[in-house]
Amino acid sequence: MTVDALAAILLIPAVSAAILALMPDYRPTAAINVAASLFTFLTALSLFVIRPVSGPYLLVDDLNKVFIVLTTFIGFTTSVFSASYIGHEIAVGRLTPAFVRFYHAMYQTLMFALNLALVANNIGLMWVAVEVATLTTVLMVGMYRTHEALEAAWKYFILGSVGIALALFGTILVYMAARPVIGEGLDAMVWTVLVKRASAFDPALLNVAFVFLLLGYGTKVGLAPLHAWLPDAHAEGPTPISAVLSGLLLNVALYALLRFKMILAASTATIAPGPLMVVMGLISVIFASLMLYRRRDIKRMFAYSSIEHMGIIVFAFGMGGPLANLAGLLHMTMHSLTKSAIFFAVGHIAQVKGTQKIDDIGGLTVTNPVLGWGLMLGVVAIVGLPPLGIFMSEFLVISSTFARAPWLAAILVLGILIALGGLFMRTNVVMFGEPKGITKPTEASYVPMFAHLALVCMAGIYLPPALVSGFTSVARLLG
Amino acid sequence: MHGIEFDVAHMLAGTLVLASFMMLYQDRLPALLNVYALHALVLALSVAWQAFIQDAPHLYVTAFIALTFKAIIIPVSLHRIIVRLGIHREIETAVSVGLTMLAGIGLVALSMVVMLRITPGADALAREDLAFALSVVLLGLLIMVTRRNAVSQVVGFMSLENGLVLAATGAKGMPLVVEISVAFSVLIAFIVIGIFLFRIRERFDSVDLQALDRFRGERR
Amino acid sequence: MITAALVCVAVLLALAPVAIALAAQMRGSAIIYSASLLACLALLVIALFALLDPAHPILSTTLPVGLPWLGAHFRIDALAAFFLAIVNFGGAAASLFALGYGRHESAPGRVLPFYPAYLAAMNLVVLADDAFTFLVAWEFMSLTSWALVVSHHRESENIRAGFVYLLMASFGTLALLLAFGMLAGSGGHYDFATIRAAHPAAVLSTTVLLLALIGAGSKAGLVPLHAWLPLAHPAAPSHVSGLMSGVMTKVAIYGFVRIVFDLLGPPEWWWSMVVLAIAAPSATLGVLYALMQRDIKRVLAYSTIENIGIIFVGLGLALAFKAQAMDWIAALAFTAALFHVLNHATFKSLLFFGAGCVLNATGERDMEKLGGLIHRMPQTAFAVLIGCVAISALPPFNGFVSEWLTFQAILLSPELPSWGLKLIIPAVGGLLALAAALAAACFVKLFGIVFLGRARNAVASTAREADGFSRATLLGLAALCLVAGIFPGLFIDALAPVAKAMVGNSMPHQAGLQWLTIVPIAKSRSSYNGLLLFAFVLLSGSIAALAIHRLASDRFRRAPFWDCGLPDASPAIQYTASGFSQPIRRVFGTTIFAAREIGEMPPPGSPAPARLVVDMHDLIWDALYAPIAKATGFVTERINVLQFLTIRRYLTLVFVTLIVLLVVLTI
Amino acid sequence: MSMIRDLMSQGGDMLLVLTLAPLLTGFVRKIKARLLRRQGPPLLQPYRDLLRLMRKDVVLAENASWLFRAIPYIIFASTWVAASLVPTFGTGLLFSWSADLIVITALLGSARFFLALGGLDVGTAFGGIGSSREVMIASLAEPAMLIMVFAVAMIAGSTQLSTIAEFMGSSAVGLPVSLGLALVALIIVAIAENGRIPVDNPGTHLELTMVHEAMVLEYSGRHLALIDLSSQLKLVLYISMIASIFMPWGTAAPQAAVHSLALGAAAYVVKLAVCGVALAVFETAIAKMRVFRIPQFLGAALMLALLATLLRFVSGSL
Repeated sequence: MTVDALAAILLIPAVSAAILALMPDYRPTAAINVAASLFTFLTALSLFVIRPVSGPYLLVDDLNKVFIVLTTFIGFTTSVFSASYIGHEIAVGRLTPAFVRFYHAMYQTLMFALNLALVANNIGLMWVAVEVATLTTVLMVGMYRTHEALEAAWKYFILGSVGIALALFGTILVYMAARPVIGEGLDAMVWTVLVKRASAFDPALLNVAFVFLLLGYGTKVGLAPLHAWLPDAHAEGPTPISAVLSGLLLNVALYALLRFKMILAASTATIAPGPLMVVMGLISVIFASLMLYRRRDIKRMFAYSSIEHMGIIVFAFGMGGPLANLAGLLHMTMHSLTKSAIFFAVGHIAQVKGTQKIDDIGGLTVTNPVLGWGLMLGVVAIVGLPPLGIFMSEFLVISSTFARAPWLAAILVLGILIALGGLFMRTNVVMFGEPKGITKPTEASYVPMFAHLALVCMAGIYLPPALVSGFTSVARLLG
Repeated sequence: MHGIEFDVAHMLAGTLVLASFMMLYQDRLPALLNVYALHALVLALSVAWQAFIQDAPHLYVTAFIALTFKAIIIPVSLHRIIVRLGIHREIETAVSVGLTMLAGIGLVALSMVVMLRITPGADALAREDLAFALSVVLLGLLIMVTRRNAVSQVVGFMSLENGLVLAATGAKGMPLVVEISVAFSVLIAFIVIGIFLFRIRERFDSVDLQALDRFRGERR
Repeated sequence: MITAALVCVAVLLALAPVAIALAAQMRGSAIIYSASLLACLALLVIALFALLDPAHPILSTTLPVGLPWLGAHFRIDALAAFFLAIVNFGGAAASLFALGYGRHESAPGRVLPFYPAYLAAMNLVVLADDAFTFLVAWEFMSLTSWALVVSHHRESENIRAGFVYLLMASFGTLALLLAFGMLAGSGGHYDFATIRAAHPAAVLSTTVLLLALIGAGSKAGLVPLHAWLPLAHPAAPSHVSGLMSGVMTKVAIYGFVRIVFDLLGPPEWWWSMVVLAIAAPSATLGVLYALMQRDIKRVLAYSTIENIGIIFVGLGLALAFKAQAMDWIAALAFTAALFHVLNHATFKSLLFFGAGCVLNATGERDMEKLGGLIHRMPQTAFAVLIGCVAISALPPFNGFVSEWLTFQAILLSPELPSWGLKLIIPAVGGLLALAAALAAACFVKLFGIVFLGRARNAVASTAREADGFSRATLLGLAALCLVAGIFPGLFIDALAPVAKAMVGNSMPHQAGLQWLTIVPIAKSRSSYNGLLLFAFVLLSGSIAALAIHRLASDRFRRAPFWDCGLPDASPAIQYTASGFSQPIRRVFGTTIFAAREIGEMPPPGSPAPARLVVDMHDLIWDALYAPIAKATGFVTERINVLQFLTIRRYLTLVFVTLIVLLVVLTI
Repeated sequence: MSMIRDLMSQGGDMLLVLTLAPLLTGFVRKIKARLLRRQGPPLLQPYRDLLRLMRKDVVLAENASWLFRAIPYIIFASTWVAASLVPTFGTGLLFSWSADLIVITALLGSARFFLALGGLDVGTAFGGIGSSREVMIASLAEPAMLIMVFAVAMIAGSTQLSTIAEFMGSSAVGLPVSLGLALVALIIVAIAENGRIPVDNPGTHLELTMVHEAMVLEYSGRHLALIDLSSQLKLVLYISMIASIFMPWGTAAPQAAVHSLALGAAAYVVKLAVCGVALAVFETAIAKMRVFRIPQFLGAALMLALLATLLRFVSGSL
């Protein structure tokens, strides 16, 4: 029974992907997509009740339990959103039925890959999963077939592939480090085993390995200066994919990084992870925040804000310590909820106003109050204003690091402030003033967006103890 | 274990690095492709040799894939593509070759230092293999960076990936090697198809910003 | 009882969603404002109980929200009670005023939901007893007020004001966050009790002091962090402006007092020098800025900066004396500061509400288009007049008493041993005196130009008196100005427990003294009796009036005004606001605002009018804020290139990063 | 018993200043005229003027507001109260503790506040000129006055005027430098506040540099009488302030016997006369300033007072 829950999380998307791919008719695909995502989510929920035993290939522990549920949940809400979104796209003829079928199949494949990456206990398997996820997202980003879309997809593809290659090299190195201790064969790639024995590994080799892993998976995470693919991929692809990219893919890549960091943390002699992550995190925060000011495309702007937040999270994990790690985990959760909500809103806006250009959108709170204030709330959340969740995590990061490393914390604060300025400067144009341009009616469903925002709002005020206890135990492991 | 198998493995790996250098040196596409075929061939040999000395039969599969897919199918199809795209006669105005070679040497030195300094524990064969693999990877990246042409960038990437396979096979008893090499072949196939479908030549990679802006979601 | 307080706050919070629903209805604003009025009154009663009952236990409670392992701590001690009273007094006044004023709101949907939330946030700041809750409430306060500032979003300058405001507010909050991070250490013990118990090291506590000064000061509007204030306060609807100026700045002061006097432990002697060196110039500069303005609400906003300066002078003196363990003088200075907090809350709300009435009646904020309103709206004029007298620190009103107490504290400061203070405090006294005199000039100008003289345009001549609620609020506040002025003893005694808790001693008990005189230290030294003074003035004035009307004549007749025999009917001959302050601008402006007057004379014989152009610079803005904006623009432009590189260049970035990391690792 | 006497002395004091005020003005005018070799108006002319004005009708501008009519009484009342709080012939008056030096300054401040408003009420050009210049002068004179008060208060250890006077009378004073500086500052402030030459010229009209007269231009009849009376009171106030601080000789102590009170009164009259003569001489000797020289004049006072205070701060003895 227990294994079934775990298997189901992988099987449901895989099977439904196959079904969707083979479907003759495109109309029911959206519904099937939603249903499949819902079932995956429900099975994932069952993990809270009964924990399956983890084998050499799959595992469930405190760390990924939460992320599985989060991923499947956002997968579900996004599928709901994408149903209405894609419906509109067909209506205006931007997508042909064939593409719609293909899109939904890809969507489920992506879900499968993400879940696999999360539950994989074998670092090789994890790598494969991330690669598959990359490929599917590449295909989806390029789906509109416009020059911009193709260019974005191609850039994403090349940079992603290089990243994958580097990550694989890192994985091999980890295996090399583990082999003398654990011996040849499968065990030397099983994460649980690795963590147990990590203290005996050759620290120097692990350091080099981590450099490659940081660069490899960091490319997926979108850390500057490896970020180049991220803004365009977000801006040019279908909005549900932007939501999934920011909300899930970045998280999964970061999750992979965390797994390896835990190995390094377990072995005392290693130095690499902390400083490296802190530096890259700070660079990303400052860089991304500064990039916000000149953005003209609303989706690209929020893509940069994702880079900034990934920077904050990586900084938190780099600083380490129970509080900072907890904050990092919290921030991952909050960010993926908020950012996907924001992309939902942006998707609707782009459909209502028929453009993504910030300067062509204006007075949204007048023309579409619900949508406008929804996005406003999302922006307020993402810049880290209370009483929403991200404020809590940022509070924890900053306050827990300032006493230890004042200057680093100060730089982080500066970055957060710059980002706030940039985001508000641009969103003011969208939200307020005289309405601009045309306003098409839309039959969008605001449920997913407000569901996410409600969760974020609640988390800012009250965190369920279960979540916290899980996170704190993980935070301790993260060192 | 300084025996014949070590020397052969060493020799093959060294040849791979040498092939990478040759690729670095080539500035005409057809020649580049030929050298890449050679590169893949050497890889296949070394993988096979590893399979032999580690008596790990599944590695023969990897070797076979490398031989057929990389040494034959890919180069041939790429030849077709460049002929169709009409860029087979182009001389690439890359960064000057001399400079690139110097950089390459530097990279090899770096990888040697990195690997040999940090892996005193691992057995000699693995160390050598890793060192060579790393230099092949870095050289592959260097090729990608110094070439303007999408096709030659792809070639660079494939050589990089050869380096990875070398490392993977060198790592004694590493599981999933076959799967990984398969996965990579799929990846490369995608890339090649991508080039073929979207007629991607240097247009996305032109330094001419006018041309670039046409394909940019966001104007300056 | 604290539960009751929290319930009231919860009610306020709950009103926000209700307001979203009600905003469309006609009676929506009435319902919301009356509900928030009731909640504020209830909280006010609770606060007064907690403050006035001498044998009152310190209430505290913890709710299972916020940080899971910490919970949200709430506590009402004397300090919190006092500021709770201030907040809800102001809140109640604003709500009452808004019952009338809010009816004229053009976009109620953008004001109603945020108004109760804003009140709730300010209450929570005061109630909070752990760093997290405090900061959440603090920033939530900024957020809601921001929403209110941009409520009239069609004027682009309001949006700009809101942007600057939110940026500065978050800057302040982050500074406070760092301060608390420093206090709590990396252990995550954020509750105030633990922080209070742990005494930080000297260098550390100095950092905290500076951060607190930056954080609270930027919210309160200390120069040079004041830039947002004159933009944001006027932009909001007038009852909110009153709250922001009269109450929110006080909440900021609460934050400063809580951190520096309560959490930080014993002060160093030179901290006070930092505070005084910022506070005194703020007072003088603030009122000088105010004198140069033409916009009523902007004048009031700048004068807020002045009063905040005065309050911080009091706090600085209190710090100095506390550091030297002269706690009885410290109590005097501290009480003066808190008393001024109350007074400023009173008359600044009054004046902003008055400005709101004028705005409603005429739709005009520019003084130079107003005039003669005393005929059209006599009661408003009367109330505003009292506000002006009070804020100009003239007896027998409340503003004078607090400044008088501050002066008394200054006069005692030769007792301080440290030479730096000996040198700086006389200058502070001088600046304070200057500020007081300039404030009088400023408010003569405000009242004289807006309410006296002749109407300068049509709307001003057809204005109508404000509605009943507004007038009731204005007159009530005016009455309070007088009461606090003539019975200061009662208020000082009410402040005693606060001073006792913060500086370890309190001013001598005043209520018992004959004729309700107040005696800060000793009767031989100084004493003041507002009641008697008021009675005297009233008496002699009426005696004179009576005598003259009886014995001499009480006849009068109306005639055109004389004006030295050159009467010109056009209202254009009257002095304008800028003309009125021109002499003072000549005296101070040339240095402080780099003000220049350029007279443009037409060539002889041409009928063109001569023009006088005055150009002034806000030097602080030019020196501090403009460069930052410029730098940001420059850097973003430069860095923006990275969005437009080619794939090869991006690969190069990755490649270089890899090489660098490997090299770093090997060496 | 003593209560009644205190009340009497307080009331007597109030009446005394009220009655002496016009006389002093007349006296100064007379002296000035004599110095100019003119006959000059009789000593009692100011009384006659006041009575005449009282009897005349008030001519109000059409758009004069209720405030305009209330202002003269406010000004008169606050000035009178302020004047009666300054010890004249005896210290320790009944209500002297109800207000100290700072309060007296502030009372005069409120009088000025309303006077300036009065200048603005009708909305004429001259009124505007007057009040705008008045507030400019005040914005410098008031701080100077206050800082002077600081200096004196620190010497005497009190801001209570009667206490200061007693202290000055005692031998404990010595001869501090800062006291001298304070005196000069006070004199400058007094000149400015009373609108005497060189700051303002009470004698003239229709002069573009006038300040006080420009403000009261629209006033007539009893209103004007009250304003004139209060400015005369102000002169008495300042002179008696200077007297009580800097020449406290002969002032009767609190609870003093009747004869010493009489002595004090005599001494007081003498002091007034001396100061009046000095003022007259000074005014005839000096020329009127341009308006924008006044800030420098008052700035000097401000600096002197500040210097005095600083000296007190730095060393208790100087």
